[in-house]
Amino acid sequence: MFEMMQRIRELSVQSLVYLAALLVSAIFIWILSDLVRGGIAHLSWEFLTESPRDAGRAGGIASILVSTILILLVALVTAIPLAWATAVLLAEFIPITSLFGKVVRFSLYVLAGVPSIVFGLFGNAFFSIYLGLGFSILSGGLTLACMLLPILTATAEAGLRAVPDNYRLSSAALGMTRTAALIHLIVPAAAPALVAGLLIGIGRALAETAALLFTSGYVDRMPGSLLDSGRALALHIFDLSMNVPGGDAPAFAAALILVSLLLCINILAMKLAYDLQRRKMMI
Amino acid sequence: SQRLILTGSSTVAPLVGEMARRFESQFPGVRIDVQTGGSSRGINDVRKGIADIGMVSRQLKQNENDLYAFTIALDGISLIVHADSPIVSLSKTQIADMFTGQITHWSVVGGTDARITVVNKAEGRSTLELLLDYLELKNSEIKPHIIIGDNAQGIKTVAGNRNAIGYLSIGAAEYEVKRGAPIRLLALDGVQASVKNIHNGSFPLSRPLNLVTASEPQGLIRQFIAFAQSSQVHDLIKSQYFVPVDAD
Amino acid sequence: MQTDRLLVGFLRVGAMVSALVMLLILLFLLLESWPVLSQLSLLRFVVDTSWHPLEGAYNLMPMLSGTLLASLGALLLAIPLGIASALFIVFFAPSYVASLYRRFIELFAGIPSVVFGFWGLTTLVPLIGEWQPPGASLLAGVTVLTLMVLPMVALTAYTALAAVPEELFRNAAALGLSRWGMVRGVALPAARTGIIAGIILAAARALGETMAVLMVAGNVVQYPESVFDPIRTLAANIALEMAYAMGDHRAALFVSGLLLMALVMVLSGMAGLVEKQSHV
Amino acid sequence: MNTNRDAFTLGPLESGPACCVPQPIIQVKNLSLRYGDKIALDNVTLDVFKGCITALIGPSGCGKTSFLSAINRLTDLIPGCSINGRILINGQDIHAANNNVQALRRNIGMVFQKPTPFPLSVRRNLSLPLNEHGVIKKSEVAAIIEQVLQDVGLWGEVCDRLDTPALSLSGGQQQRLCIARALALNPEILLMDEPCSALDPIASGVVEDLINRLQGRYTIVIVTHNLAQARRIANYAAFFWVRERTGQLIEFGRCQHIFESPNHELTAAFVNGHRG
Amino acid sequence: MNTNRDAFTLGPLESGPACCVPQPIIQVKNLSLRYGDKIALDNVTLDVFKGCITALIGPSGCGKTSFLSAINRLTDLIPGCSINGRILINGQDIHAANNNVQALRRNIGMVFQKPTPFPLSVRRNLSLPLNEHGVIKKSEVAAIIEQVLQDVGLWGEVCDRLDTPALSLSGGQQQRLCIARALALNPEILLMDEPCSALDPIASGVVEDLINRLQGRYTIVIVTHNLAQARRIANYAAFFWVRERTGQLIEFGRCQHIFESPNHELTAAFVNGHRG
Ligand SMILES: Nc1ncnc2c1ncn2[C@@H]1O[C@H](COP(=O)(O)OP(=O)(O)OP(=O)(O)O)[C@@H](O)[C@H]1O
Ligand SMILES: Nc1ncnc2c1ncn2[C@@H]1O[C@H](COP(=O)(O)OP(=O)(O)OP(=O)(O)O)[C@@H](O)[C@H]1O
Ligand SMILES: [Mg+2]
Ligand SMILES: [Mg+2]
Repeated sequence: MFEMMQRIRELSVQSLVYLAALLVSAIFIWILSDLVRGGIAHLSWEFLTESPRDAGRAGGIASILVSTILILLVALVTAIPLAWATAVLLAEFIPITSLFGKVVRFSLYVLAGVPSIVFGLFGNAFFSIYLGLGFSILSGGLTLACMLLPILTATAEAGLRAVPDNYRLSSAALGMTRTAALIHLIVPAAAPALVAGLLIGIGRALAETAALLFTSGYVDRMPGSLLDSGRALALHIFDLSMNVPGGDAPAFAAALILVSLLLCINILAMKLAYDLQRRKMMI
Repeated sequence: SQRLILTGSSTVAPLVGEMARRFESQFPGVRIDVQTGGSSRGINDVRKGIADIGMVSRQLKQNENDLYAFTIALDGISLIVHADSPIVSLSKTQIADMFTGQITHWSVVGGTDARITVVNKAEGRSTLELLLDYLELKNSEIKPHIIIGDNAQGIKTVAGNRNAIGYLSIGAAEYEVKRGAPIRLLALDGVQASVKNIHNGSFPLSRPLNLVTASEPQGLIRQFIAFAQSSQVHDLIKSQYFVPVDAD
Repeated sequence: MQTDRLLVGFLRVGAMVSALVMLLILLFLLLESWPVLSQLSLLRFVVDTSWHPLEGAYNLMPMLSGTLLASLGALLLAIPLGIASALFIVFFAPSYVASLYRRFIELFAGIPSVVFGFWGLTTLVPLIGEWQPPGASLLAGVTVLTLMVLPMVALTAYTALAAVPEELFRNAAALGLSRWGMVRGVALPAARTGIIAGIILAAARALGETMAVLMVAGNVVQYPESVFDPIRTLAANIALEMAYAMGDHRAALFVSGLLLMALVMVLSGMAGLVEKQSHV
Repeated sequence: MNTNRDAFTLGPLESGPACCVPQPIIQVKNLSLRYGDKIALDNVTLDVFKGCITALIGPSGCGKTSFLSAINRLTDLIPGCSINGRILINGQDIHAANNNVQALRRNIGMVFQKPTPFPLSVRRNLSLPLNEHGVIKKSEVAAIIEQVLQDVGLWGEVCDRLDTPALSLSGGQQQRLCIARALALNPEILLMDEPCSALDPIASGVVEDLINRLQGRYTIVIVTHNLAQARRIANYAAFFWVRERTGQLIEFGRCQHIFESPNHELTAAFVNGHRG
Repeated sequence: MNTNRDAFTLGPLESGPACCVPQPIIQVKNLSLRYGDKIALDNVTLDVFKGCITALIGPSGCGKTSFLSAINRLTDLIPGCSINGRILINGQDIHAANNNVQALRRNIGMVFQKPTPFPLSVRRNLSLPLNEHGVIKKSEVAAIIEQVLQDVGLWGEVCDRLDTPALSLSGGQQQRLCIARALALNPEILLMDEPCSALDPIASGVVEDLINRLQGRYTIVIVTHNLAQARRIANYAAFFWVRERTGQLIEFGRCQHIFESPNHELTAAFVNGHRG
């Protein structure tokens, strides 16, 4: 009797879980297939190499891709040194209990939760208007940099902390300075984690729309300098679908490209994580 | 190299963007940035000197006559419904009643017995201001069911909903109808919403598309405005379903 | 020693700048919203007739309720589905299906909100509209938000479950516990903190999500009477009106930004409490 | 399997039979165990006698833990782990098709090196497995909990804080709680994998005493690195060794025999501390 | 500290002095060590004699590792760890203000329980610390590398694959590499924390032989759980015990004395396997 009930319980739980997984997969496959169906016809080599014409209905997304990459570069070049310096300090040099560490960690923790639209507000007020950068790739990139800070710091700190303590102890026991240990042992050992975090950050930046709405602007032309306005890919999709009659097909195609880009990044990150695991197994 | 910055109406921006592209190809070394953000932003930016030229999709108001306006094209606002709707024409009062929630069902105006879905635009848009002017209403009196930001969203919303009524630029609407979108432009007080009727001035809900400047235009600014008003760009205006102004 | 000290000095400066960003954001939000905050009493944001900033009405409450309702709805759907997904990966699926499914979820965690919004706009809204017009509604918003936070809930729950020490499972198995007994009795309690932290993260994401909701939720400022009524969220409000806003209108939008921040900070505080509790 | 609980509470623990009977309860026949390609145990044949304490000794990596896990089929959980040979418990093949793994494991308690109470309250730690095995009545559960906590000598220490988290107990208490958790299911056999080695000397002594007291009532198979401990508590000892990365059973016999006059020179070297 | 490298290569390792001199090189005076509030070691006073092997024995958690770490100030790295008392090396206080930690640690090699080669090539494992201490000339580095690998008996095994990752070596080879790495800096003192316990029996034997051969040339302090091993290799033994969660030094003396006629009954119980 009891065993019977237990079997029934096991079975029903199992079917519920399978059902949920099936449902989730089905919906996501539905979305993906919609994207592919809507966009595949519009995809071509020209779509990648031409700049948009007729508000994006015709032409391609070359200038959009260039702007996107420029925004990304600005963001990374600004965020990486700050984030990794912070992470190294937090993970290697100050005890968990230090007040300074707590303050930095807390402020990054809050920063991580700030909605992207609020970053957009801030970027507009601070970079575009207060610093006078206007609607430009520079303001957009700097706004994104603020957004990436907590992600990059957190992943890097976790990566550094995951480096086995015995590297630190044995290098110290050999009379090496901490700087030397950091440069020769710890950072190389954490490198896959750092890069994986970087890829996550890039993925996040590529997907971002709301923060760029009021900072990097809408201009869909090939940017001539960092002070030009440039439209990011995600924003292009938004604009095509919301503001351009007849923009659906290119929007689908652009979405398809964006998703494929993110997929590549995802696969790369996964491969890194895999290598990391293998390396761990060897230790 | 020289640079011009234009900001303002999202209705005008795509058109001016195309004009700018052609202008640049004729004058190498000139760079023209076109930003959208709405008519009021165009006015604001020009006043603050952030932009050289503002794009405004309506007549200048009383308190704005410190600015210089140059009409480059005409546009009308049409009310639109789904193509399956039996309605072809509405009067000004019927529209006002629908938008204020006094008429809630299509049956009242001769349609099916279904609830009306009123599609309105977000605060600050010039199409909204124009419609409010025409209906003599305040935005707070309108009881919308959906609020949208820009034109295409309005078309999508109405095309996807048999019982919706919305409004948008006639140019955009006609373009979509040609492309096969299931929407219909409603006649207003019996006057058909069409480019022709805007052209001849009989359609009540029409507006000029203006470029505005803070001072008498000089140099490159003047060159560009002249270019935008010249017949060299009529094909662009027509391809966007706006109405060139040179007729008279 | 010398190099060590130099490096630490360098790093400290970096960390200081990182920490200052948060302050800077708060400062500028306050600065920009100051015109309205200093002129109007805070009460105006609660008791005004509605949100018509051009007519001097600044009530944020309908949008606050819209934000909360949409997020709550999304969480209600995403939590069971997300946790079930995580359980599927860790306990129920054969290993290759599990890793496939996990990659799948990871891929979806990275998909931009615009794409979800776009899909919602072209597929979901018309679908709901067929059934209960107008289609753009709280329901559409909740659905799109669910899709967005579900991968997050699933992945954090997965991480928490995977971090449960193997020994606990071996112990449970050695006691002859059934699979569900193991999951409910051991795995879920052991992973509780991680799962809750993930849910809080997801909540913050849902509250702040802008573009997807903007595209599908209808954006009417009102208290919805049913799930088929349209709503406007605080974040969507900013994105919708910011471009056209000037003067007090703009300042009022920054006030909604502040309100959003406050919500997120409350959530962070809650997450902190959860963390503390776990250290018993 | 003895599911009759009355048979269990036959008086205070101390009154159990004093020693063990030389009647096999676990019969391991030609057991080989591999992890993927790696052979962890090669052709082990061994009888474990009812009510006795059998100690498994040998250097690290010789397959002692693997041997224990094979007995209660915990190896099923390890991907890539495969088993050849037969294991009979009370004459019944544990891999027989009609054998219920859950019931098998209920009958074989297991205690691990690291104390691993579940992250639940003390009480819930004990009631969870009971509930899972169909003992649901509140009063019955409470009675069993008190009984087993008494048996492991923990009742006096925790009876007033049954609802505090089990993780707040000290290491030795946690380990005894784990033993109690295994005892609560009223098993015949107890497998212990270095139950004292993660504990400080005093806690370790307490647990050792407890194991001594359990002798006779349960059949105990214990892995220990501490030869002195094996000598102190076990009736039988099995010596494993690793040759060419493969674990093998070198010698099995009465404890005294293994420690004082082993047949095999490797055993002699090991128990005298010359090797390993 | 002896930084003159010539003094180091005074011929093959086997020809070193046969035994140790009873002259203290490390003097530990009233050392107490705490982690936050927890006192891990209480008032330990002990002299380590030059060239001798001193074994630290005692149950788990009695503070043996902590004691070792205090000697080369590795405890500095542990947040919350504080030290009272004095430690003199060659008569000089290691905490003296003018004492350079890096130089101190160069003079005191340390080998850990788990082999901890860096994830670099075999060669780089040895050259990195050398470079860091200013030995940069290629030929000099190469000579030292060959020398120390010879000393630990690894040269024959790895001379043709110096550029393969050190992690691809076997556990015993890794441990010997770690010892070589410590020796490369030409220290006076070697601290070893259970250097054999993570190795299989055969590798363990090889490392033990190596330690034996190092005797006389270096002063060695070794922690081991293996009493037989301590007996085999050590000249002196220090017995630690844990009382009320605090580690204490119970007895220190010549190895034979500690194992055969200890003064303290706890020591007797421990070395005879009755406790711990
Ligand atoms: N899950 C596994 N996958 C692969 N190999 C394993 C696994 N578990 C154990 N092994 C290997 O099998 C051999 C026997 O392991 P086992 O844990 O049974 O040894 P042990 O005698 O218990 O050692 P110890 O005294 O260190 O606990 C070892 O060489 C080990 O590396
Ligand atoms: N970093 C630390 N923080 C807090 N307590 C610690 C720390 N390291 C060790 N301890 C505690 O100090 C005591 C002594 O630890 P230590 O590692 O020195 O013992 P040990 O004799 O080396 O034990 P084992 O034989 O298990 O290695 C132990 O109770 C341990 O829990
Ligand atoms: Mg084991
Ligand atoms: Mg230790």
